[in-house]
Amino acid sequence: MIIPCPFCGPRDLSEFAYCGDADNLAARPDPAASDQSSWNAFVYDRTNPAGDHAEIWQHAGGCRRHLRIVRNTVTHAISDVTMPGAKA
Amino acid sequence: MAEPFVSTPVITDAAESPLAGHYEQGEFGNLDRGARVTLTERFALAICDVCAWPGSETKAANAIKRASGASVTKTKDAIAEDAQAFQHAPGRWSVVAQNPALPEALAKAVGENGTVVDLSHGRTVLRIDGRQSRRALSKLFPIDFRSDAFPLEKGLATRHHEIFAQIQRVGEDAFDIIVFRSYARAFWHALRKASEEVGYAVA
Amino acid sequence: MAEYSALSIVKNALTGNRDWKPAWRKPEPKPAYDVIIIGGGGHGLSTAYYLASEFGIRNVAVLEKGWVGSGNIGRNTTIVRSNYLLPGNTPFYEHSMKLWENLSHELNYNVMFSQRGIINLFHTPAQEDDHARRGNAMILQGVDARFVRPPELKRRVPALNLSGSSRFPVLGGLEQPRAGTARHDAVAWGYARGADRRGVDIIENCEVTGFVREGDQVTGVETSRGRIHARKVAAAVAGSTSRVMALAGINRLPIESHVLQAFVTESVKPCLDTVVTYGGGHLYISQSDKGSLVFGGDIDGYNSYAQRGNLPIVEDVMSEVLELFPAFAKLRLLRSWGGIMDMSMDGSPIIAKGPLPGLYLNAGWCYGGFKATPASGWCFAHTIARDEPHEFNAPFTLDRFHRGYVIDEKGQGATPWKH
Amino acid sequence: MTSHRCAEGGTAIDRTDTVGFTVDGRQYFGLAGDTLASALLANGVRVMGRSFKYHRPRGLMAFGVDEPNALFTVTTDGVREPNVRATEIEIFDGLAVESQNRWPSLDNDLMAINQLGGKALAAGFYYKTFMGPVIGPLKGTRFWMMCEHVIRRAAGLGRPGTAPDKSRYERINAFCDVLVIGGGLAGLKQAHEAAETGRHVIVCELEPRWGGAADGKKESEIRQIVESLESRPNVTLLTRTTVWGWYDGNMLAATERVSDHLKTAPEGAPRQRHWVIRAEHVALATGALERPIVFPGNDRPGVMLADAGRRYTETFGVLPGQHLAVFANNDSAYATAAALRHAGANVRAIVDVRPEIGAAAQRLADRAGGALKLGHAVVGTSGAKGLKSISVARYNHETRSFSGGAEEIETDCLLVSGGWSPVVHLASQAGANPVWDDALQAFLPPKPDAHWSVHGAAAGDLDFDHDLSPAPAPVFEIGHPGKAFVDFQHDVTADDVRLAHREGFRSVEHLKRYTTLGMATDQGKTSNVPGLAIMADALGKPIPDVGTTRFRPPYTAASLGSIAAERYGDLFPHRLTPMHDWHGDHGARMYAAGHWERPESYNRPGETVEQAYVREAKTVRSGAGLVDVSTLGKIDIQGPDAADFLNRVYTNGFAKLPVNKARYGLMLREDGFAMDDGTTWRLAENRFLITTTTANAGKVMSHLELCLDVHWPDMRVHVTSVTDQWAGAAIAGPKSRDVLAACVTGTDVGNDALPFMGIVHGAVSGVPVMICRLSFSGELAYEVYCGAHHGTHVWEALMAAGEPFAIAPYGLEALGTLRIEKGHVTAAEIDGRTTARDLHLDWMLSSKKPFVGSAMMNREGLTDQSRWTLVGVVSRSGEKLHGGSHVVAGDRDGPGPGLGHLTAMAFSPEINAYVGLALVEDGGNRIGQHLYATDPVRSGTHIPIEIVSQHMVDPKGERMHG
Ligand SMILES: Cc1cc2nc3c(=O)[nH]c(=O)nc-3n(C[C@H](O)[C@H](O)[C@H](O)COP(=O)(O)OP(=O)(O)OC[C@H]3O[C@@H](n4cnc5c(N)ncnc54)[C@H](O)[C@@H]3O)c2cc1C
Ligand SMILES: NC(=O)c1ccc[n+]([C@@H]2O[C@H](COP(=O)([O-])OP(=O)(O)OC[C@H]3O[C@@H](n4cnc5c(N)ncnc54)[C@H](O)[C@@H]3O)[C@@H](O)[C@H]2O)c1
Ligand SMILES: Cc1cc2nc3c(=O)[nH]c(=O)nc-3n(C[C@H](O)[C@H](O)[C@H](O)COP(=O)(O)O)c2cc1C
Ligand SMILES: [Zn+2]
Repeated sequence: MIIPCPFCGPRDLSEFAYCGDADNLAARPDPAASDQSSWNAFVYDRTNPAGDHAEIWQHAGGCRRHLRIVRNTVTHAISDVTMPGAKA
Repeated sequence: MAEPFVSTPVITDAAESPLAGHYEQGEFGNLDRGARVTLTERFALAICDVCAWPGSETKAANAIKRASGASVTKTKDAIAEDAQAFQHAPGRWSVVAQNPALPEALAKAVGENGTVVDLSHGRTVLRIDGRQSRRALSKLFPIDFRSDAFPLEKGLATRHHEIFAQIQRVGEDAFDIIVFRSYARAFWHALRKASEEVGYAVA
Repeated sequence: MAEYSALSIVKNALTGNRDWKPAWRKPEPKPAYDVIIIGGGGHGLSTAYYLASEFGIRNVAVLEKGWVGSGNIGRNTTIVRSNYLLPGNTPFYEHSMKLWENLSHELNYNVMFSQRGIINLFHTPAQEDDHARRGNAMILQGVDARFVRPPELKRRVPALNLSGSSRFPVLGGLEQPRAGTARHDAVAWGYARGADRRGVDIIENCEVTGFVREGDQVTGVETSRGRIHARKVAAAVAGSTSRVMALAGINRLPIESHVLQAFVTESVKPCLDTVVTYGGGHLYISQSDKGSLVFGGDIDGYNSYAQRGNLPIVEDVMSEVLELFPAFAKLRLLRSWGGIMDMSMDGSPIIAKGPLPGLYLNAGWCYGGFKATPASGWCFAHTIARDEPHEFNAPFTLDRFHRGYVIDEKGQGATPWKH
Repeated sequence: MTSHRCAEGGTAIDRTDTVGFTVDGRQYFGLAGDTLASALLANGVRVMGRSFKYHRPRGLMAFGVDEPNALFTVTTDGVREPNVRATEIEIFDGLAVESQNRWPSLDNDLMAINQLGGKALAAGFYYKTFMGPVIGPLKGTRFWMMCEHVIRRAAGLGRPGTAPDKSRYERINAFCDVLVIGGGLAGLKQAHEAAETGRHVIVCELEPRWGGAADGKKESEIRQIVESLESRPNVTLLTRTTVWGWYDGNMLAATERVSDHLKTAPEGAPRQRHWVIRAEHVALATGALERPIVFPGNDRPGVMLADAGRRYTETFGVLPGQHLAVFANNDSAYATAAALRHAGANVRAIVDVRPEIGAAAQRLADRAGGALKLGHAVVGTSGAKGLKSISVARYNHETRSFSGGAEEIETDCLLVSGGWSPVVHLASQAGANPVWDDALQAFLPPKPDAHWSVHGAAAGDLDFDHDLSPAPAPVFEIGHPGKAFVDFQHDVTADDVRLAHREGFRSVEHLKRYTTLGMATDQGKTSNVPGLAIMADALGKPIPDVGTTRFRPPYTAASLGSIAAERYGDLFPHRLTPMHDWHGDHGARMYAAGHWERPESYNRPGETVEQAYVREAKTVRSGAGLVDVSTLGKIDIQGPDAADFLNRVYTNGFAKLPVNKARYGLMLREDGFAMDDGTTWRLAENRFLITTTTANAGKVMSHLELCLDVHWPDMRVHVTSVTDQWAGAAIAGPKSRDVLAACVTGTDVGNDALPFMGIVHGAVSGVPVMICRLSFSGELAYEVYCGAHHGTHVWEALMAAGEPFAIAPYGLEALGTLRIEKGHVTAAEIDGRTTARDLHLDWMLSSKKPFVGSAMMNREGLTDQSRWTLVGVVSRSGEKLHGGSHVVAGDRDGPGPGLGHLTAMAFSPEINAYVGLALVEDGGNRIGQHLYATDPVRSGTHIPIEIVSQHMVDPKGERMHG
């Protein structure tokens, strides 16, 4: 697999570390206010779709930034890559 | 005075290269067509990581230019006579210079626009030069070394054997490879082995 | 249907093998069953078998979307062991081991369970302690375990690199002598035949596409071959768990699907008589009766339903094989493939009633469910028949994650790709 | 033995250069350029292998990678490489090969007795037997395992060795605009076209030569294209390079056989090179493979694929036989017949199942001479170890009926052509199914997209010369009584396929697994299509409804060595601390800790490890010791939000930590379990240095980066790994302050200037250092950090300053002893399953702020009273404790259930006993209990222990605060 890092350009899979479901990570509950069930869901429950899946990968052997990648879990085709937190 | 941890200049008398005892000069490998690459350790340089706050990237690039002489911009890497700089992550540059005062100069120049970390002791710079340098490097890194993809002055971050490394193209056929100090000796052996096919000189 | 035996083989050979019958029937689905099992993999088939043989429930259908054994049961590295660390796991896997030991007889099908032992190598004093800890846990729970030291390793695994020149020199290994390998396809076929002989309908090319519900209660399934009703519906679809449960409106589960690759070399004469695992990385290797080295390593490490992997893992795994066996460098990789693992959040399985009334779930096997096949089916059948778990599968609940009773052999937390 | 070499011809051979080689020790001669196959053929050798199951004698069937029979073991420098196809071994002087799967010799193989098993050994018989008795000594798995022992020895092909392979392998990465796979005419033309546009092209051809299957007349055209390609800087040409895997994103794997064909490899060159190629576009020009027809007796040596016969003649000047017959269902074999006649062979007959043929074929038949038997089929063969004659009968392929008697035709070589199968393997590896073409009776590649294209024969473009038609008659099997083989290597017969059908194994995938059809070293290159055609026939379904089995990498088997490349052997990814050489020079035994190498203990002559660490630990408790802590993970954290950030990731508070002070911190995972611990040093208002355990450095760094990138992108914090920047030496012991006082300049190190957890900056021997007073050992202790290049300099200065105080270096073992005595935790206790409370670190859980893990750490499973918590243990018998022992209540005979386990142990010089740390069920309430530490799996010890507080030495911390 080759992942097009928005900063580094297309790079080998071997440079990247998987960090899990992006939509789930984005839904980290408010630590102070939140109820237990949303925390439970955040930590343990996944949608795990067959098809397009938004996920976070760290370009650990590159710019070390975390990327939000939309990748098809059936074909492995990548349709979108963005860099969360990157200011335009 | 600069913050104490900003700078620990390399004091040559007290310093020891990680390749000490493993840096044998001469020519090696398949010398049928001579030594077609030259390997060098560039020891005791000042090496810094500069990281701009979002929105201050241009200012940080200018600061690097002022402090080191390497005229980087927000998008372009640079090599100057005795300094070189490249962006290896968004808003994040590696700056390498002969000048031991580089960390402090950078800290001053960058100011509130970002942060500076001195890595002079933490990194080892190895240079490979020669017509066959791309071939040797291709054995070590999954990186496209063709000129369109990797023009002169460009630098990038990658890894070798799961261990972080940076590469900058510093000449037509020359590349600087920056590796962790702790990994330098193992990498040096790998680099030499990769160069045997084309014959190499250790300068 | 005829018993299999040496005699029946000779008799049939004399008639040109013309009288053999299908190993299992190819029935049309009936409109309704007492129990429908979704998934004709090892666990689905063994569940059906034990429902019929142990719990007297014979009006059962196994629905398989492709052909029997097309899933992970047909693509694993065939290692059977019960060398677990944590108390929640050991009784279950040991129960499985006991069922394995008599399985060929029980099924009248040679599943070729070969108790050639598994040796988990260790390479540092800290790892040695970890292995001792696991071995001691096994012995205290009545499971066989012993330490093997380099002189014995040299004798038993002559190709192993014991020179001390490797990155992580071998200090020794923890052996479970009763562990071993089994012929994976035969396990699926044997259970299929066994279940079929007890009246279970095994229906291939029948994909479940939806659930029939009355309120919350699940009362049947929609399939590519029409609607089928059932009093109870049990899912044992391994890597497809999330997809199938989503059809029942369960959209989030403590499971991710990941691809695991496996590899075989060309056949060669015997050169590895036991199963060996590497402690300096992640590798398990044995030699099939046919002569191929069969091995695997880590999962590829990202969600996937593709049944095929990527190159970096191939390279990693080969380098680990050679780290242990530098003599195998000239052996050749014949084939590589992938399977979809249902990786759970703690690396341990789920065999439970629910999550809806009338629905039962068997999942979360990660890359270790082949060895569990007998006990998984047995416990799942128990849970379906009695509507409560057996004590062996009592820890494998679905709510253990939220409650914090995780069974985390690797101590990795909720990062399924690291289990 | 007569030579079968023609008087002239042979594009690959050098007739002036004779090469000697041995097979099973017997000397043969061939010509430079020969393959083992062509050389043996020229020597008149017919039996070149034995089949897997029945050990039937087998001859050469194919020309290239599709060869199923002629497999040999090549031995180089004592290292064996089994199962190499004779068609791929290029001979050189001194080559030594061995035949396989036979005993005592290839010609006389006693194992051929298996054939007597006949129908009893049909597909899958072993599932039905060998189960053994249900009771008695052979119950369970015993009987099977006895049988298995014998079966395993009979199975397998070549014998591997145990000597480590010393060959060199390497990996190389490549990038190109167009990768052309296959250097036949189609591939070469494609490469040329792409190269003309200036694109960077790589061409891979698995054979040693360019040109593929093109016949001799195309020689000059091929040479011209190759020369033109060679002259271009934008083209890379690779022969002996097999592209075997096509992975996501047009990433391809190939193996270049760099020096297999040479007597000795050039300096610096590997045996094989693993290419990883990323291509913008892949042009597939892999050609087509001819397939055989299944008929009784089809496996007799001398039965060969027709085009192989032509290629042996044209390429190597070797005739596959003197008196040939051809058996075909299509036109292509007619050209072969004519070509062989031209080369001097006598063509006895052309047998074709088709009742009539076109004019072009007819012309070639006339040229070939011999009887043209249209509407006929070969129904049998004879000859002991090589073909002597064939039986031919009149055959109607539409009704599949035979008529008339069989006619015997004497022939020593039958060339068979059952049509062509385009090589669709690579294109289908990603899972796209090939598409059946009724006219060509073949599977064609799936539909290409912008990233790849397919050309020439691989695309079904079988534009044979002479206006021949590419369409064969749909005949795969001649259904006449007799053993007719489908998969030659695995001895799968047409009857086996039908048996599988009868027993319900009807899916092609079931067929494959039940009969092992297509699972041999050739992966069914010649057998898959005939096999599935026979199954389709049994099912009464068209072939496309039956489909093919799945194609998988590698296309042809690739050596494990090449794929691992340089990543095993002597190139370890070691990480070494700055003082590494010093440790080695001073007797340290090194310990592999992940990538790092660390000193375990500094053994003096005659000392055991235990004696060394006990001495070292005593030195620390009584005087001063020095330990290398450079491997600790170190992370620089800067920015206006740094303190707030640390507050969020650590369980305890950092906002109020004064500058030049350090604090011990604990991190949890999101699920509430403990993740890592370390100290955090505040260097400036907005700047911290945190340390992590060696093992978790990368994990913590990534965790912090994830938090900043994904969870809190607005925080102004930068994190940078500085692990390598700083050499760290921890000096510990009551004399440690005196040692520092003796060598540190520029700062006071007294209790007031440098209190517990204080930080100062100074110099040692002219080199700047930063010193933090903290203690892992429980003694008065300091960590001295300096620039890594100065590490040895400072270390030596500290040792020199310590000499009057009898300072000694200490290693991990002593460090472990000290921390155990003190009850400090490490990765053995923070093992991913423990909570802060389990480790008595709940005092660090701030209740004033949320932090990572705070929302999850109070769930019932994490606070359950029965959880295992940290305690100390002391051996009551004086016996040595063992890490990994379990804690039990009962004696040896009735230990009872495990109550926990020892995470660490050491001999404590302070307590003068073996002590340990343990995680024990409800540990807090067991202090003072007398239990046992049992280690049945290893030492067999069962040692009485007392459970004590984990703080075994100086529980109040007076020493380190002193
Ligand atoms: C490469 C690899 C190596 C492994 N190695 C080992 C090992 O050495 N030891 C070990 O113990 N375990 C191992 N495992 C794990 C083990 O194979 C699995 O855990 C186990 O087989 C899973 O259970 P199963 O057999 O029921 O799954 P499967 O065989 O996958 O069965 C699930 C079935 O459900 C069917 N299905 C899915 N969706 C539907 C639907 N909608 N309708 C109808 N049917 C459906 C699928 O087609 C499939 O046949 C390995 C797995 C892999 C992939
Ligand atoms: N009987 C005949 O006369 C006959 C038979 C077949 C083809 N042909 C002729 O050959 C021409 C076909 O040319 P073509 O170029 O399509 O096919 P080709 O068979 O000539 O060339 C394909 C080449 O690809 C190579 N190859 C296959 N897989 C490979 C891999 N994975 N990696 C590297 N190399 C690989 C093969 O070794 C072969 O050399 C047609 O014009 C046809 O007329 C003639
Ligand atoms: C234990 C085991 C041994 C195998 N041995 C062989 C073998 O000798 N030859 C072969 O071609 N494939 C072998 N395979 C691989 C199968 O051909 C097949 O690739 C695998 O079962 C996955 O199926 P798939 O490739 O059709 O998806 C083996 C598989 C397993 C699980
Ligand atoms: Zn990047």
